[in-house]
Amino acid sequence: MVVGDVTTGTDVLVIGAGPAGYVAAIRAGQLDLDVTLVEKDAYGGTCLNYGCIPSKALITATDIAHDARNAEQMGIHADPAIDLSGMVSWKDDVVDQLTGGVEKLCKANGVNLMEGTATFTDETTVRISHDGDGQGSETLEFEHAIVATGSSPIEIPNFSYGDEPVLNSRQALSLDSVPDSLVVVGAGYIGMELASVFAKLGTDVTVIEMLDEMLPGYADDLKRPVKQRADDLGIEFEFGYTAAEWSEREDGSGIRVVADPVDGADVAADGGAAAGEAEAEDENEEPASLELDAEKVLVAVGRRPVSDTLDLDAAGVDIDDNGFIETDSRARTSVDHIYAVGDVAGEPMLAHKGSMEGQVAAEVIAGEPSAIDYQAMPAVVFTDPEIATVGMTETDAADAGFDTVVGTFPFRASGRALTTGESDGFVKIVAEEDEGYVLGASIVGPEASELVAELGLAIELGATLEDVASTVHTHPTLSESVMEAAENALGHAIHTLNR
Amino acid sequence: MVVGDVTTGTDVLVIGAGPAGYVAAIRAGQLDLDVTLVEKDAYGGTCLNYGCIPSKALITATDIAHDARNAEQMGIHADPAIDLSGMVSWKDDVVDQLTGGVEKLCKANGVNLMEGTATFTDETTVRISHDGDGQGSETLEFEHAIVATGSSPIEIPNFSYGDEPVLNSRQALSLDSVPDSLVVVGAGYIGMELASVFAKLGTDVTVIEMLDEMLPGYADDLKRPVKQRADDLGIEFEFGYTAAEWSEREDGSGIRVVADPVDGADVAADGGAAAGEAEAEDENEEPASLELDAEKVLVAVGRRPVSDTLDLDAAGVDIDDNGFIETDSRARTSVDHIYAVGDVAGEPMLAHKGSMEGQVAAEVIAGEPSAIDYQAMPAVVFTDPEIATVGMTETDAADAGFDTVVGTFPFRASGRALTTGESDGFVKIVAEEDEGYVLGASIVGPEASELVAELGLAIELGATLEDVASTVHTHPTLSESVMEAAENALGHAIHTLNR
Amino acid sequence: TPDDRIFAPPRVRRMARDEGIDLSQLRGSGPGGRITAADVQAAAGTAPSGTAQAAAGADEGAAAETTADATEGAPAADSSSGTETAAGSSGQTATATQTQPPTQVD
Ligand SMILES: Cc1cc2nc3c(=O)[nH]c(=O)nc-3n(C[C@H](O)[C@H](O)[C@H](O)COP(=O)(O)OP(=O)(O)OC[C@H]3O[C@@H](n4cnc5c(N)ncnc54)[C@H](O)[C@@H]3O)c2cc1C
Ligand SMILES: Cc1cc2nc3c(=O)[nH]c(=O)nc-3n(C[C@H](O)[C@H](O)[C@H](O)COP(=O)(O)OP(=O)(O)OC[C@H]3O[C@@H](n4cnc5c(N)ncnc54)[C@H](O)[C@@H]3O)c2cc1C
Repeated sequence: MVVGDVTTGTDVLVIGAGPAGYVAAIRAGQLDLDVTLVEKDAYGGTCLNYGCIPSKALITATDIAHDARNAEQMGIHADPAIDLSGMVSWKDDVVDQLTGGVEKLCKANGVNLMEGTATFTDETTVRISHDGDGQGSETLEFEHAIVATGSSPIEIPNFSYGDEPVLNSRQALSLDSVPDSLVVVGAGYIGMELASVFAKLGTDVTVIEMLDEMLPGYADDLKRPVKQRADDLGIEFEFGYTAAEWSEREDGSGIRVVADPVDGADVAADGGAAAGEAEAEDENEEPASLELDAEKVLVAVGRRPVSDTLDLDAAGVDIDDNGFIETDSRARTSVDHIYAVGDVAGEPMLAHKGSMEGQVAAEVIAGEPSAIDYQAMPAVVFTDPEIATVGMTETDAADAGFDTVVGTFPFRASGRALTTGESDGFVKIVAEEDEGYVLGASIVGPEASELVAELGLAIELGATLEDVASTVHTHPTLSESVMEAAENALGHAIHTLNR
Repeated sequence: MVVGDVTTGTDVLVIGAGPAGYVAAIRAGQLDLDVTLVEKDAYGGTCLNYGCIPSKALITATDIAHDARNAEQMGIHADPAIDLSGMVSWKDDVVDQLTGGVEKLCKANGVNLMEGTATFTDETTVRISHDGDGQGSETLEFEHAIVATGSSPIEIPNFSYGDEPVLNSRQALSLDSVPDSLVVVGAGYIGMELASVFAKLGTDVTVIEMLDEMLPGYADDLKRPVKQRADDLGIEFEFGYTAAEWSEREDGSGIRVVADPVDGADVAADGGAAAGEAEAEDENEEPASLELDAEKVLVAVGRRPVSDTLDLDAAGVDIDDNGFIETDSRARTSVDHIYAVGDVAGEPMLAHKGSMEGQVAAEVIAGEPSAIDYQAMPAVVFTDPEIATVGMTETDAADAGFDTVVGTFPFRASGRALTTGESDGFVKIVAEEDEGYVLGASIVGPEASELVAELGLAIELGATLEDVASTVHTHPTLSESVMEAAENALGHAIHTLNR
Repeated sequence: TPDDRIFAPPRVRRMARDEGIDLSQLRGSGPGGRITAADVQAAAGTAPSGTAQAAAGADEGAAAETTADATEGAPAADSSSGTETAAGSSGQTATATQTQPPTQVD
């Protein structure tokens, strides 16, 4: 039974104050809608509190130390000491500053803030519970709802985030001392970003990945400099294994993680025959499991939408097989006046995708002609070096029926890159052949995350290679590499030989 | 009399292998023209050998040490030692790599390289002298010439770069030990960039500037963070003074630089009256000269075109009152088949301006419809923090008859900026009011030099504020600040309050 | 070029949605066939009235000229992409302003 139930109403209810939800709420407020934002945990969501911002803070800070330590060839001799708890509390300050800012911005834009967990009771009301099951809950009626409940880290069998040596990304970003050794399960972008941070902090890092490569989905040429750098940092990789279980070591010195080969079960079930043909030597051996000793294990195998704790059924909102809420190009769900944005509304699960969708949902509710119609969604992996992509790959473009032309520029030919001591990687532009429309770009190298912005704009504007090549770029900058890649595609780069 | 004179011919003669000349030569080669590039000193010109590249190398390297030393709040404790001669030899390696690259690229594009000093003998021939006055010289006939002789540092009376304690920028970038103290004459961009480098190396730096402000020509709001940082670094400024003379100190401990107040002479000549009215206290005092003790003095008061050693008269090429060669929008001089590009052809004296002009000259000679028709010329000052500008300022736009709207975004509201520990500064966009065409932008802050590229492209393409604001920018990046500034101009920024 | 890919800036795409215009049915008049705001307005029959257009055109022309003049003394360009884009999309002033919902929030 519900105690102390109060019913109030709002034009626009936003559930979840991550980058999708708070942006939706602020935009709705700017459009003079009466808007209420409900958050159960912390303003800023995963991104500001446990994701994008904390990870980038630690990446940048460890790089400051790492770069100084490795600048002997520049005549710099340094042996920085890192106090991780100091670094983490600096990171927490940054987070507080930003989440405080979000709260202030919401209020300044007229957003009503509510703390609590929202669950749908029907298609026009939610219950907001303040602590657990209905205690102190209230009912809120809405004209429109925007679901922005985000995603949460997937757990794998036998690895519970409640157990002290088992970490999810959030926990890994708040350690107060540097582990001697760490097993990272999953070589996706979160796993790889954190593997680099800990390797730079001095941790012995081993990455286990089910597939036979890191950063699945990214092209080999983009990954090569990252893999090289990871190897240089001493990160070990075990591809084709899954983490099976862990146990405390008997001598109390840490844990032992057992990882099984991915095809192990199959091979065993098939009998030795198929495997035997390929690997005669192993014919009679069981495929071996790995045993890895470490202080901690970080599980970063992916994230899943938070769509199961909302009672979406009560509102009649459909989800797909992966639990993502189905939406159309105006961010609308199967129920016309309910919208979904951000991670809960599907891939790519990226903060800026969610913010864009949040703006669209708010604007559509306000009657504006907005839609999710981007040509180019950038994505960045903040590894060392960074990888950034936007728009189509060559393959995407060919699949879409384009004849393409490609231009590249290696950073080792960039004056600016050489002056920073960071010249691995390249810029690659894919364009349509006839008119030269820029269709996509990929960058691996210094400041890739920033350089990709110009190419995103180029794609959105329908700019051509000539437009990019004819725009004067400052010397000496890394952004000249973008211009040079465009010139290369046109067959007249200055600082590389053209094909 | 000329000994061993040989006459050969070339379709296109390029004089000077700086970023204007070598780019012109490479482009001409790509267009299948028969091209000869003459250089008297070093491939890459001022920019690669003594300017852009060396300065950015030292700026970046000292920043690596400086950032680590000042990262205590991030939990990083470091006391880097800098061996300047090591840093300079690393810088020299970078330069060698780039100049070697330029030489290779010229050859690969079919450019004939010649060493020597070119002087015009008439409007279709030059003499190339290999050592001094005609000894071993040869005559070269050309169909077209491109003059790209660049600029050289201005000397001021009593400060000769031949004297050991007096440095020009080139010499300052090749010191093998850190001076205890340095007087920098001139607070333009070169003076300010180098003042920061030396202050970070531990030198006591005093900057003397004739005017009453640093970086003349830049808006006050852009300069404020740079001035603040310079003050924090302990750089002293003496505005309104000119360097008059220097002498060795008697105790052999360095030099004494005497600087006169700029109005000094006038005030003395006028009698005390005018000055007396303004500053009653000083009525009976002579305006005081300054005496500054230092180890070295760096003179960075500007650069002048190298147009006086070419015998331009013999060819009939006109120069203006400041010595710049006059050119039209196709880079042509007063003599139809002679072109001038780069520093020698006028302001802004920037490498990328020269390269662009070089390309245009080569293309025009090849019969292409190229012209110097940029909408937006970016300029960067690599101070701490960096300043970058492109296109029009508000004032320029108003003068040109535009009604404007302005949007800004402060980096302290940028998540990415906070995670780098560098959040001073802002992005400012100026747009035309009705349609929102982006007209100009200025940035002071982290990576300003890279962020300006996107805005340059926006201006060239005639993009509107809405186009920039609707382009998805990666989170968390500094480039989001560009999008936010556009949104602010539209009145709906998310992460700042709108006006 | 595959038909389903539209080359038009975000502002133009939004305008088309507002007017209910299907961009894949338009032929662009911009560089390389890029669809401009003017193309959308022509298709929607919402091109500004004669007076408005003339006024806008005049303003724009003047503006474009001044732009070129103001850029570091570079003479007005014969084939400037920037100038062309600005001039090419000139006729849209009035409509764009009208169709733009008020976004100024104080
Ligand atoms: C380590 C890490 C690094 C990352 N780095 C990047 C990066 O660099 N760039 C990038 O683009 N993305 C990054 N991401 C992904 C990014 O964090 C997400 O894409 C983003 O946070 C999604 O935003 P959202 O608003 O959809 O959801 P979230 O940020 O997850 O926010 C959802 C909010 O809803 C609240 N909520 C959930 N259910 C309810 C309920 N029933 N009632 C009330 N409140 C509820 C939650 O408490 C949460 O605050 C990273 C993620 C991680 C974990
Ligand atoms: C310290 C410093 C920092 C700078 N930083 C930047 C920066 O960050 N960004 C930027 O854009 N600009 C910067 N500049 C300016 C930049 O260096 C110049 O704008 C650029 O070098 C001009 O290129 P140029 O080809 O016209 O001339 P130059 O680079 O000066 O090259 C001219 C060449 O011509 C040769 N030459 C001259 N006369 C003859 C002759 N008669 N015969 C044969 N050869 C001849 C010279 O030896 C020289 O190699 C900087 C300059 C300095 C000094």
